[in-house]
Amino acid sequence: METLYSVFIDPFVQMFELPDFFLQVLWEGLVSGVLYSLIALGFVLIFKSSRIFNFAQGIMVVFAALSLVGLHSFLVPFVGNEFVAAAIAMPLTLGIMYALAMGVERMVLRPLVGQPDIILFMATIGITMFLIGFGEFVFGGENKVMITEALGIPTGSIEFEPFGGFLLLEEKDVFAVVMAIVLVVSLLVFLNKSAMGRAIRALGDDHTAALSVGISLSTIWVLVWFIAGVIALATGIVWGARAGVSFALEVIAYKALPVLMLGGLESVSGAIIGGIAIGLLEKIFEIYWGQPLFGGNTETWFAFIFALIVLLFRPQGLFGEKIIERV
Amino acid sequence: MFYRTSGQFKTTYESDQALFPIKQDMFLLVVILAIMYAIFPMFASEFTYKALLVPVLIYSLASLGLNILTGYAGQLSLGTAGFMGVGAYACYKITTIFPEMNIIIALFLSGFFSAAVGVAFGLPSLRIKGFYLAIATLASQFFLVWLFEKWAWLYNYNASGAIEVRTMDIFGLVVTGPTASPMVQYYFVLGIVSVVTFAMINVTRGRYGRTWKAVRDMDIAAELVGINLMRAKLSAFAVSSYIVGIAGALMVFFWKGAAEPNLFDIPMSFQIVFIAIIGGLGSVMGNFLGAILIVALPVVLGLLPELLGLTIGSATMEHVNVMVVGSLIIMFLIVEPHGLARFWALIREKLIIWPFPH
Amino acid sequence: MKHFANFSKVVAAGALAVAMSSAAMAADGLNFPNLTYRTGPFAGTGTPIMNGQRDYMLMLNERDGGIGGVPVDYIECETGYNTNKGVECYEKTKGDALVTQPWSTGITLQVMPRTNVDRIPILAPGYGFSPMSDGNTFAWAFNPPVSYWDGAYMILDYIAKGDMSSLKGKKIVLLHLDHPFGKEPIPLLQKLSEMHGFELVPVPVGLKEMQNQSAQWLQIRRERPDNVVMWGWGAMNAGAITEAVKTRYPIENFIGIWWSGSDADLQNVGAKAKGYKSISFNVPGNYPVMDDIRKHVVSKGKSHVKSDADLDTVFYQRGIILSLYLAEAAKTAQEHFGVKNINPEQLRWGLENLNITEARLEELGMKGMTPPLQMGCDNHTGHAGAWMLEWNGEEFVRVSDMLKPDRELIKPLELEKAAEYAKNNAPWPGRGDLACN
Amino acid sequence: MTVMDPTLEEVKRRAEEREVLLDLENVSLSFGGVKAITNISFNIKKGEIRAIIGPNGAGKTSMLNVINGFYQPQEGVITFNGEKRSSMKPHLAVSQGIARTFQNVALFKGMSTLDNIMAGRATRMKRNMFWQMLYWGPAQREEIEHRKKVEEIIDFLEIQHIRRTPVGTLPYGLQKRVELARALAMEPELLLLDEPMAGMNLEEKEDMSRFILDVNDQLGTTIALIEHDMGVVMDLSDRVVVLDYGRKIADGVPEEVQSNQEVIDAYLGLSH
Repeated sequence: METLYSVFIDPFVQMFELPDFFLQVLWEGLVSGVLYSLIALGFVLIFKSSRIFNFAQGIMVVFAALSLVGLHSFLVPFVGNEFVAAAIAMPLTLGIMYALAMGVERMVLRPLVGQPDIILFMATIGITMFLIGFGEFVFGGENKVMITEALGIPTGSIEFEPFGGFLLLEEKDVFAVVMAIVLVVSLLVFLNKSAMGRAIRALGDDHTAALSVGISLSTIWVLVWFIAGVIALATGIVWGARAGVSFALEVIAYKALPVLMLGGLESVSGAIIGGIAIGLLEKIFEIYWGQPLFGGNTETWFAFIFALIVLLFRPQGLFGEKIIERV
Repeated sequence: MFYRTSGQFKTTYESDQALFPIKQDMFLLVVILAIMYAIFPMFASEFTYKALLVPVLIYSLASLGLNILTGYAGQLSLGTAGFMGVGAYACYKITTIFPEMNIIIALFLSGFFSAAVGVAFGLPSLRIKGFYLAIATLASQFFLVWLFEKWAWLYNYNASGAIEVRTMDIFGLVVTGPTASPMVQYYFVLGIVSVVTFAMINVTRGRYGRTWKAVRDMDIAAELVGINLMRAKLSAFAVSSYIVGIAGALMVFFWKGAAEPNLFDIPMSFQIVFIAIIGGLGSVMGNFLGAILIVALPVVLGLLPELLGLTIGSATMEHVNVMVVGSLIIMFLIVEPHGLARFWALIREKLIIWPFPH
Repeated sequence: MKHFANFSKVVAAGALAVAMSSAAMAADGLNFPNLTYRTGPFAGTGTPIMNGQRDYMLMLNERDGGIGGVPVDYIECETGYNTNKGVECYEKTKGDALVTQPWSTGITLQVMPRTNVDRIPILAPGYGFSPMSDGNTFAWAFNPPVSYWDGAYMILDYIAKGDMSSLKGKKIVLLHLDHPFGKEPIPLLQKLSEMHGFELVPVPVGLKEMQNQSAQWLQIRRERPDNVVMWGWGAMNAGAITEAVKTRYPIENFIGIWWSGSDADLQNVGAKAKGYKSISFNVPGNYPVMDDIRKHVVSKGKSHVKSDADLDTVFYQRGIILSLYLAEAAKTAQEHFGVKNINPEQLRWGLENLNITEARLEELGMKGMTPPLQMGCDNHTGHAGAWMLEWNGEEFVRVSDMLKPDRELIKPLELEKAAEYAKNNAPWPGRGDLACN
Repeated sequence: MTVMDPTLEEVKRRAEEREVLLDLENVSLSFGGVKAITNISFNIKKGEIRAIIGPNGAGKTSMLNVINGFYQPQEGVITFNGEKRSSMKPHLAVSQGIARTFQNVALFKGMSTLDNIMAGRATRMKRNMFWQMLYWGPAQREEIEHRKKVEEIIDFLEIQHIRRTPVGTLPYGLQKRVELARALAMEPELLLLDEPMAGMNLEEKEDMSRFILDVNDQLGTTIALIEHDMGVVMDLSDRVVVLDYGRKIADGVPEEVQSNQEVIDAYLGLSH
């Protein structure tokens, strides 16, 4: 009886009694959800264009952030100004991400073209390991501070007092959400309006159709991996601003996986909505059920189990179309 | 020349279906077994046992388990380490609840627990396919590690939250715990790995093997030739998890001596996937080749600078090691996506016709 | 042919390994391996300590020609805080090692049973597990100068301002890493909470959640505890402090164990974390010994530190203290046994009979840097005491007199858990044939 | 094909005499509102060769999928061997004696010819995991017993030389033959062939026709086949059912169907 109460009634009572707290929970969930969406978006873009399940997306986030911070700290003594250094480090980091995209295309994708999915997937884990080793080799393994201020990201906080309590929004979280929206919108515009974007989208459906547009496959791959790199950098900046930059960040990449299950591997809108849904739900579950009933830390698996259950009822994911099997 | 098959005629189906229809294969196996059982123990030091031989054997076994599922039945799983954990914790609980039980029996019993958990997490495979299934297996990975941490009964409410292996013996011979001789542990592990490998070679070339491969190659067609997909997939999950569970129990009881929950976390799962793929999916022998490469190579790489008299910081060495292993994986995938086992098959074919190409 | 290349590689590898381990590295000094982690998620907190440890040993070599005239052979083996790698490192380095320094509670737990058989002392200063203090059970293990249970007691003692009964009715959150290390203080804290009537709320932080603790801090916000005590490590510390600032938790009520007090963790938030406290068995400062290190190691470019400011940090200087214990134990053993090249068993004796007096500290140029320490047969920890440090926005400063653990209270619990460990790992050798003198 | 062509009446009478093996009554199948099969009834009698023909998209393959339980019809009654069946699973259909081949070869590409055919006997092998692990005693005996049956089929279809070849590397014609072998290994009462001669040259077609007749003749297997080559259909089959747009438009012996105006309009007339 008591268990039933604490499972079915108490959580809702709490939500009602402390509405400001509930709002805070929602906000925290939304912010993590937005970041999951961004990582998932990187996965989706690459999967759509090259059928590769890019496991390295998470490590690209760390690598991009590390490069930015590492370059910045290297440049500061030379230029003598934090902001100037950041202004130089930023394009340089983008350059590194472009070089990475080129390298991946040349050394991994091209030789492996036409191989089974699982081989390509494994290759991206190889890339992951290489980037971990390389990143730590060049930049060192210790936790670094994101150059939040030098990049001009606001660091204050906005406070509300709804329902007599308080709700605190950190400006950098607000920045994260806004930046994510801008990124997603510009990406959608790019995919829908530019010739190159249409080629990428077409590639998802039909390789030959895409080639007939007159753009070579390798150009598209480099571009897509570069876009994924840019998304990784953006994710790295906002996540790094929250918790510092180190290889411990890589674990957030795992969170994008259930998002992909839920939203589908090829759906941009699925990645966004799935990410936000998982961010919100896992936070709510952890606070109102996980901590009181399961001893906490349910966020490590909740998203996976949730996605699994959804998939059992809708094997095609939330946004996929029902597949009719033929023989 | 050495591998000439002419003159070896088969007159019965028994001999045609024998394990090694070609005599030279049999001979090679005898040589390998002799090295494993007799030559290595003559030279190996404690470090060689603990850092190379025993780990390679245990990882090979785990990879064999995964290969049943992924290589034979075509279901990609990224949650192997979690099932190894189930085996290890089950063995730990069995040996504490029944302290008198022979460790071999406990070991083989604990496999049933991991098999049961494997089947439970294998159920989604009936509806979910491909990468979606791979991600779904990660659910078991994360959930199980969380459970090992939270469910204090599993680790007997130890303050440390870890499981520790006490000293156990078989007819007076100490096989686990700190006082067990590494050589005894090596022989024990080798014995179990040999038995399981032998059994799996048989299973994979028999009825179950064909059923699994049929499901892997084309599941719809398999269903239409009368194969019950549910039974085929779940039996693959069960057999696979059983072996993986035994590997996990061996790892904790005969190698590490203690384990904390995050031992069974994702990195180990990936390591085992690597072994299976580099070794060759759908091959029994490949697991051993893969384990030699993935488990032993980093250890040897770590030793290199000292041997060459270089002074490289251990951290730098570790970074370089990770980079090298990552690059090697990519390289191997490019050179031979079907794994080391395929290399061997190609060489064997060449040898059979050598020195006359026709 | 590629296959043969591979095969020969494997054979070569095996041969190498065999050769490697049988022809044990010829010892040209005191072989002190250290299982370090300069990589991975915990590297941030590991690196400065390992730098300190290393530099002190290098300084001894440069300045004094080693310990008692024998140079120190200081070896690092990288574990990445990974238990697997740690055990591998132990096996790799134990050949003619005098000691093993596993540097993680997980590795310690796995290695400990073996050290009994291999007869190598295990030195886990400031970590390991608290019952290790009972030298009659854990003859080969040492965790000076204070154990986690000591630490938990001293933190509560500081919160209660010396009067534990004042904790009645309070609510204290233990924010801990969900890992053997983080769970260590729970038995003692539970006992204290029953005794003194405060409510203990453990809030675990999973290894994967270290950098994203918003759920944990939401829980803390809901619980409204009087104090938050943190058992954190690696990236978890910075994450927690950031979140504490963010959720407006009164930072002065937030206290960390000694591993949750790295300058690097606090610099991230800077002035906003002013008031955060961390207990510590060393106080950072400008001691004479630091000058020697600057002169003999840093200025010669032999140190791994990136800037001179790193030398002033709590963790770097703590590394020095940790190496001090080992060096002094070696010296004690050399003097007692009258041999220069001691063996592991003799070093064990040296650790058990280690006595670093106030006078000795002054002689070493470390007066006030760390409490004097004396160990014994039934006291492998020393229980020396610690101070409370506070972050003033730029650096850690001492804000308390020396705190001492209540041994009367803690010791029975240690003995109980030690006996339990021995029982679970039966047959446990205990002190065995090692005399106590 | 027979030496002397029997008269139409004779053929009809012979067909009448036969027992009904499979009976479909008012079967309808749709996918999310799109009708694939509408209200079709026909039967297959024991020992006959029954052809299902019709233009592309007429619902022929869907028909076979319904017969072997791969699709569940929304309406209608199916009776097999006198038993009405409710819900059906493909693997159950096999154990009841229905086997089939596929329009696009559906072999297990990574396995050898022998293993592919042995897989066809999967449902008949019973030895449990324990014996399988030993591969000795009962398991070995079982394996050899089935191997003998499979070798008979291999001899029958003349594919001895590719026994050990992975089927993925075989030419198309041989793959089709291996697929037939696999279906025969199931020792079916009713064999469904989905375009067994698609993409074959004349010689291969003749071979395949001979095999089909031999199977029907020597093994007494009832056969239902879909085929586009009208010459083959008319030569081989005892009775023909014609589908168009998911509906049945004709049913009878080849001569009848050939002269049916609706069929000529829908199918032959449109010269597909």
